[in-house]
This record gives sequence, C-alpha cells and structure tokens, in this order.
Amino acid sequence: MNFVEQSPALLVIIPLLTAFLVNIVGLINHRYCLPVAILGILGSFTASVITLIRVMQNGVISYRLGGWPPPFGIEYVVDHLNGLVLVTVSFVSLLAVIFSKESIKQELPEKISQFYTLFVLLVTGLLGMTVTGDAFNLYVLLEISALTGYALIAMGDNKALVASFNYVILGTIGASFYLLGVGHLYIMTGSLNMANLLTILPDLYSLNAIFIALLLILIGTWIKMAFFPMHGWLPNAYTYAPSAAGCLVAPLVTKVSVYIMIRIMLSVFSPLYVYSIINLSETIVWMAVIAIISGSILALAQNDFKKMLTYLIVAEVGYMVGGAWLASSIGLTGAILHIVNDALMTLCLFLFAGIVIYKRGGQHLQDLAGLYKKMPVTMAAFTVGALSMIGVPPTAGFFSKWYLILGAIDGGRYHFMAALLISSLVNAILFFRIIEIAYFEPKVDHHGGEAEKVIIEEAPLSMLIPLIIVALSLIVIGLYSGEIVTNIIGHSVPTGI
Amino acid sequence: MQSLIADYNYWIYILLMMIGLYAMLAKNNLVKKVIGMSIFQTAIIVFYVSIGAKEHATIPIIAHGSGHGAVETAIDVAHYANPLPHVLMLTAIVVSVGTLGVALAICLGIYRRYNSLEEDEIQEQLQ
Amino acid sequence: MTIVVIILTLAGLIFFFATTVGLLRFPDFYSRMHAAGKGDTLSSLLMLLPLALYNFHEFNIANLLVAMKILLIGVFIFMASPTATHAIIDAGYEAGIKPWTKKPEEES
Amino acid sequence: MIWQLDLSVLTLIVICAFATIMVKDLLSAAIIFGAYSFLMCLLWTEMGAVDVAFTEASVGAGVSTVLFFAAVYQTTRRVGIRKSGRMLSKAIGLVAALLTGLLLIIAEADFPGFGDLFTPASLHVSPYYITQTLHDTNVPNMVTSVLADYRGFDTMFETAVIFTAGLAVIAILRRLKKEDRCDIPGPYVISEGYPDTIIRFVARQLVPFIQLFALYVVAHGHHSPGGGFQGGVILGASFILLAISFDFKVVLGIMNERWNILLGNIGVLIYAGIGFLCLLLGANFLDYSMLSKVLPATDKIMARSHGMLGIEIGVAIAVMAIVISIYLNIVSHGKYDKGL
Repeated sequence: MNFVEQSPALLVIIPLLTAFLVNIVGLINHRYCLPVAILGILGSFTASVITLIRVMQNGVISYRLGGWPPPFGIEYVVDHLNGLVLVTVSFVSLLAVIFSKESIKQELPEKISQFYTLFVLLVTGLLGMTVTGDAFNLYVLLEISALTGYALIAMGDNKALVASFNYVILGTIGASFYLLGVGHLYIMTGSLNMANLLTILPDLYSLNAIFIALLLILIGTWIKMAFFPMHGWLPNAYTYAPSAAGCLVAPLVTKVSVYIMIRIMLSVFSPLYVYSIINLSETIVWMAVIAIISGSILALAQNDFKKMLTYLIVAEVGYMVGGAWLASSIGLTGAILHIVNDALMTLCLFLFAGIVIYKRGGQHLQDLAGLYKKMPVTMAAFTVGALSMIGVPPTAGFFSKWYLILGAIDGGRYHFMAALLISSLVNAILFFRIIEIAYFEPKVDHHGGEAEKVIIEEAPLSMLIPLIIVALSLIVIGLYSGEIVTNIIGHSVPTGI
Repeated sequence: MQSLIADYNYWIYILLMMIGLYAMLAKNNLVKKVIGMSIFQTAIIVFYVSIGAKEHATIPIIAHGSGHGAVETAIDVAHYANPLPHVLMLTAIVVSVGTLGVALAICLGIYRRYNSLEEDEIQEQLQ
Repeated sequence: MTIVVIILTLAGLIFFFATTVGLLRFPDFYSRMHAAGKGDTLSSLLMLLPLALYNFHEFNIANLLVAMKILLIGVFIFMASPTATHAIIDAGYEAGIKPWTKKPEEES
Repeated sequence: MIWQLDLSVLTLIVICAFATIMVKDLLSAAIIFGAYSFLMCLLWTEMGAVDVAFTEASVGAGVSTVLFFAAVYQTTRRVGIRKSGRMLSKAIGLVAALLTGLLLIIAEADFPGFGDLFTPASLHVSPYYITQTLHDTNVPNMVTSVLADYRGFDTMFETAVIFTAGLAVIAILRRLKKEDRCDIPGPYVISEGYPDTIIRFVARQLVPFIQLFALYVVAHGHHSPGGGFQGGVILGASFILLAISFDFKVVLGIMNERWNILLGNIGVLIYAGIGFLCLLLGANFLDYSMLSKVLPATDKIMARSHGMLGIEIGVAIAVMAIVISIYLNIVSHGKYDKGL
C-alpha cells in the first residue's frame, strides 16, 4: 500500500474506521475514546495535507473507488478548491476534538463513547462531502453529517431537543431537495458523475428542467447552510448544543454546504451557465444583502453570547453566498477564502464560548464580565478572533472581506459592498461591547477593594492550546493570504467570468 | 392532455411531495410531522423508480445467468429495467429509516421533558 | 389444468369478496374480525394454490421449487394470520369491548 | 407495466397519504402509513424494482410501522385540537408546497415520457451495468452488483448511516442513571395477567423460519432480490417479534446491550475492513478483484462475487443489531427495563 498514492481515500477511510474503533474501545473504558479519536483525526489531517501538496505539485487527482472508471463507479476528485477545504475541515476538527476533552467530561460524562463516535463520523461525513466527485455519493455523506449533527445537538440541554427536532425537519427538507435536484439531472442526462455531467449539460442548457434542477439543489444547500430566509433552525440548534459539539458543528457544517454550492455551480453547471445564461445572480446577491443585514441586526438584539454568534454565522453565510454569486472571479476568490477564514474565526469564538461556559457555567453576556483580568490569554485569543470577525487588517478576516468588496466593485454590485461595510460596523459594535463588558465591568463591584489581588484562573491547557493555535493561525493566514490566493485558490477559480 | 395521462407517475409524485411538505411545515403534532417527512421521502423514491421504469421490461436480474461468466445469449438492454435508480433508492430508503428513528427518538425525548407532542404547547412551555 | 386453476382463483376471489363484505357489514368488532380472520386465510390459500398449479405448465425441478415456495407462503399465512386475528381480538377483549347481541343496545 | 394497475395503486397511495395526514389519532395514522408503505411496495414490484420493493416491505411496512407504534406507545395517541394562531405556519406550509409543486410541474414538461425506452437515463450509464454485470462480477442480479461493487462506496456509507442512526438513538434516549428527575411514566399499563399461550407458541414456531429466511435472503442476494440490508432487517424483525410476543427481557437475554453495540460495529467494520484489505493488497479501496490474492482458488471475477458476499454479511450483521437497538431504545424509552 502506498500511503501517498491512496491519500484521497485514506482521508475519509481513517476517520470512518476510527469511529467504530472509538465505539468498541468505549465499551471497555471511556478514557480510551479520546486518544483514539485524536489519532484518527490526526491521520486524516495528515492525509489531507499530503493530498493538498500532491494537488499543488501535480494538479487534479482523480481516485477510482473500487477501481471502476468514472461514469460507472464513484470517483474522488481533489483539486485546489477542495484540497484547501479538506485541510481546513480536518484542521478545525482536530482542534475541536482536543478542546472537547474537559468540556465533555463536565457536560456529558456518561455518554463519552457515543459522543466521540458521532463526532468522528461527522468529520468523516464532512470530509467525504468535500472530496467526492459523485453527486449521489454526496447525498449519502450529507445525510451522515446531518444525522450525526442532529444527535450531537440533541445531546444538549432540554431546549436542544426542540431545536434539534426543527433541524431534523428542515435538514431533511434540504437534503431531499438536493436529492430531487440530482434526480432531475439524472433524468435529463443519465449520469451522476460531476465531471461527466459538466460535459453533457451544455447541450441541455436551454431546458427548464436543468434550471429547476439547479434551483432545487441551491434551495437544498441553502437550507443546509442556513441562508437567510431558511435560517430558522440554526440559532437555537447551535446555541443549545453541548459546547464541544458546537465547536465542531458551527464552524464546519455551514461552510461545507457553501463549498458544495460552489462545487455544484462550478463543476456541474459551468460558470458560463450560472453567471451568464440564467439570470439569477442579481436576485441572489440581493438575498445575500438581506441575509447579511438581518443577520447582523438580529445579532445585535441578543443577550446570549452564543446566540449572538449564531446570528453572526447567518450573516457570514450571506457573505459567502453573495461572494459566490457576484459573477466576478475576485468575488469568488473572496468567497472561497472566506470559507477557510470563517471556519477558523467561528471556531475561535465558539472555543471561547466553550471556555466561558466551562468556567462560568453560563453563556449570557454578563457572564463575561471581568474576564480580562482572570483569563488574559483566553481573552487575547478572543480579541484576535473578534478583530478578524470585524475585519481589522493583520487578521485573516480582513483579507477575505477585502476580496469580497473588490469583487462587489468589480461586478458593480454596490449594495453588496454597502452590506459588507454595515455588517463590519455592526460586528465592531458587538465585539467592542463584549470587550467592554469583559474589560471594565468586574463581576462583583468592589468597594474599596482596590488592592484585592486578582487570581488568574485560566482554563485547562487542553482547552487553551486549541484556542491559542486557532488565534495564531488566524494571524498567519492573514499574513499569507496573498500566497494562498495565488497558489491555491487562483487555480480553482475560473478566469474571465 | 396526452402528457397528463402518459406521465401520471410524475404527477402523483409531485402530489405526494406537496402533501409531505405541507405536513412537515404546517402540522402541529410532532409525530405527524415525522409521518409527513416519510411521505416526502417516499415521493422522491417514486420519482427515481419511475425514471428507471421501461415499458415491457422485466426485473433487473439476468435469467439463467448462473453459468460462470458464460452468457448464452446476448443481453438485450431494453429487456431489463434500469438498475441504477433502484440502487440509489435502496440507499435512500435506508437513509429515510435512519432519519425516522432519530426523529422519533427526539420526539420521545421531547415528550419526556414537556409531556406533550404538540408544537404550540411546547413553545408555550419554552417561554 | 387451466380449468382447475380458473375455478380455484374464482373461488378465492369470491371468498375475498365475502370477507370484504363481512368486514364492512358485520355489526361489531368481534364478528368483523371473525370474517377477516377466517375469510382472509382461506381465500389467500385459494389464490396461492392455483398460482402453484399454474406454474406446472411445464414440469421441471425449477418450477417445482417455485411451486414449493408458493405453498410455503400458504403454510405461513395459515400459521400467522389466525394468530394475528386472535391477538387483535384478545386485545379488544382486554380493552373491554362488549360483544354485540341481538337485543337493541339502548335497553342495557 | 400494466398502467391500469399502476394507476389504481397510485390513487390508493394518494388517498392513504391524505388519510395519514388528516386522521386525528396517531395510532390510526401509523396503521394507515403501514398500508401506504405496502401499496408503495406493490407499486415498485409492478414497475420492476423488486429490490426496492423488498426493502420497502421490510423497512417501510415492517420496521417503520413498528417504530411508530413503539413511539406512540411511549407517548400518546392524542392529536391536539388545533388552536387559532396556527395560520402562519399553515400558510407557510401551503405556499412552500404550492411553489415546490409549481417548480416540479414546470420541470416535468421537459422530462422524457414515462416508461420510454430511449431516455438519457436508460441510454447513458445503465446499459453498461446491464450488459457487463455477468462479465465483470458474475452476479446476475444487477442491483446487487451495482449496489455492492460498482457503487459499493455508497453502500458502505449507507451502512454507516444506519449505524449512525442507531448510535444517535442511543445517544439521545439511553438513560444510564437509575432515576431521572423529569420522568413521566408511560401512559399505558402492560397487562401482566395471562401470558397468551397461543401467540407465544406461534411466535416461537415462526421465529426460526423467519431467521432462516433472512439468512437465505442474505446468501441468495446474488441471484434473487434481496441482500444484506433486507436480510438484516428481517433478522432484526424476528427479534422484535420475540420482544413483542414474549417479553422485553427475552431479547436482552439472547443479546445484551454490549453485544448489540459490538455487533453493530463489527458489521460495518467487516464492510470497511474488506475495503481496507483491498487497499492493503495494493488496489484501490473496495476493489475486490484484488482479494483473489488471499482467497483460495478464485479468479478476479469470482473474487468480486465473494467480496460482495462478504460485505453483504457485514451489512446484515450491522443492520440487524441496529434495528434491534433502535427498537429497544424507543420502546423502553431508553431505560431497557420494560416495554412492549
């Protein structure tokens, strides 16, 4: 066996096998679950990095599962776009699994083995969705990640069950719409392979059925990514989920759905079709504008820190959908870069929320009071995440926003640019309010207790280290975003849209 | 009118789909929603299986073909129904029963906490 | 052979029809279940028998196997269907459903 | 296809769907839904999709209905009387349904005719499967060969989906602590009175036959409709029959919780393990032809056939364990003490 040769399959197979091992090991002793899960995800991360390097050296990789040639068997296709997303997904899940150690001990002590099995299966589903080149295989993996997501969210407190039920209903509608769209493509072309569809479809571009297939797939992915009018399931589900589960679900599920949308747009339908032949991009950019603004305003109205973050996710999804539909290659570049950045930023903020819940037992804004003195390192990392969310230059968030704004100007969509700026402003207000609470308002008002020594109570290292890594990576990616754009994203964005 | 009669399968699947979707979104009872979900998913299965149907075709199993690799007569493609949608739908049925199990489990969990399966009563208790 | 098959099928259909009429027209739970349980089992058998026979238009081992399988279905229906009827009636009895009597109900 | 039969079954299906949604009693809804599934099964047999019909018969009409029953048994049959103020969600539902219907009707105009021999779907990829299945894999049932070999990767994740579902049910419902604060007692009292001898006797006689049939379905999936999934569901159903006719404890006596979970894992591991073995032997993942290196006296084609049998067995084990586990969890509300 050649590890390098087989890396596209291994990056999905390793976590899949790990999931079952975790469960079997959990029957013996709960303590062994976490190390096995970490090892599995680490293996998957290694495989994805190797795959990305191979792609950067040799170009697109195609892997035939079962050895059958593409239109008949299932094919894995790794190009620059999903290579990047793969590395992001496995990196984020690696940090999230390390973080989960203490938090899961506190929140779900008796279901550790189930939690980690579902966790690793969710990672498998997300990686598989990213790497596959077959439209139906994507559906199966979509359902794996959806089912694990429902269960992980439902493991939270009482409200989580109701939220999870809504998620089941809407998520099933989303997945079914996707399946229906694929069915429409299948009845018109007879193929399920994405690359094959790309070659067959141009003859059929004039038909309504193809347009409706695209529309159904778009609606399906929009429900999955909580694009604004269809976002109803997201805030409650992510707010009440166990914090270790939230750290995995919140950064990744919506982003992978955005990736799927872009993949379908570029690799099943061509840029020519989605941007020129059909006349949808103006409408969708307007929808994205509404999503960004309403997400930001709803976030302003929240008192619950985690709920505020979930509404910010809704706004961020608007960024990416809008960027993808700007019909300019710069905008698309921005959207893809934002998938990576937003996954890391959301991870950073949710890790922070997890630490606050762990230490303070609550997620209300007032629970953050006085944190700067008690947990300086945590708050420093949080500040990096917040600055990135606002879009302050050295951090990663600035650059993707910059590309998005350039794309908006390039495509002449000034309302989108305005929405981005308004959203940045709202983010600034939100995060400075939090920083103010955390910095200036001490938890108990101390009359004359000026000399009182503040005890530094940082979170355990297993929680702190992922947070520090992700904060650092936000800065590093910010500094190297030019290289990422030219060396990786540039190859996957079609020029001259 | 011709297509109305000829393509009746497609019309029925659209109708079932609408029934399921309506039940999922509008019904108040959680188990009813789950039933709506199952109807919605079977509607899609009807759609796919209809794609695979061929006039005067038989089931996709090659008759008397157990001789090791040796095929006595040439296989007529039109003689067998298209197997691919069947395979896809086997997967879809499995997925739907999985979703059903999880949805019912969540319903039970909700009932344990709120002593009700009605959405509005649960919402009242949540506030 | 064909004539036997036709006669048996017709008999099966008649029994099925009687079952359905009984299920719809009988006055109470128990008599309806009685119609369903008895008529259904017999008519299924009457339908399966001609199917097995019809398969023998050409006698060979493969056809014999198919006929055996069809008859096996009949055997299992004969075991399962009355038991199911019994279980339903038992449940009805435990739930306290009163049997119908000839006297009009309002007197009691 | 006989279109008259087709049409009448479809009409009945629509009536059943309406009735399921409209009826005011959840138990009746579950029963009508069972009838709906059975009609679906009939429809698919009639369209030539025997494997789908078999799966629907075992899953839709069998296990799904039992799961609905178990859920209703643990909760309530009551469907609340609708209060006013639900107009908004009704309107959303209606608008969404109508819009979707409209979209699909527009798309339908471009579809090739139903039952047409020369649709793209039956000309592009599927002729390869139909003509090559014997040549490539020596399996006459093309559904099995496509399911387990050409698109075996889908099927592996399909098994993983059912495993995920089982685990999700355990994660949501299973209660390991003895007492739960917000516990509501089950609404129905099981009559502990007379054990019904007739039912128990017949069930005891039937269970071995059911299990034998399930094994036949698994083993004979290459030549006839059926395969690992259907066989596994039937095996699971035989245990459910035991649980219903005897006692909850009988099933736990045969297969306790740890074994059940272990079997579920082992089943999927057999599948993924065979795939991984191919990878270790130097081929791509799930390329069974490479198994001819380790299996005695098989050429590459027979190796594919044997590989398929292996994964079918894995699927059957996993599905059996998971079906039992989902049922036991739902019917005992996650407490594994007593139930239907």
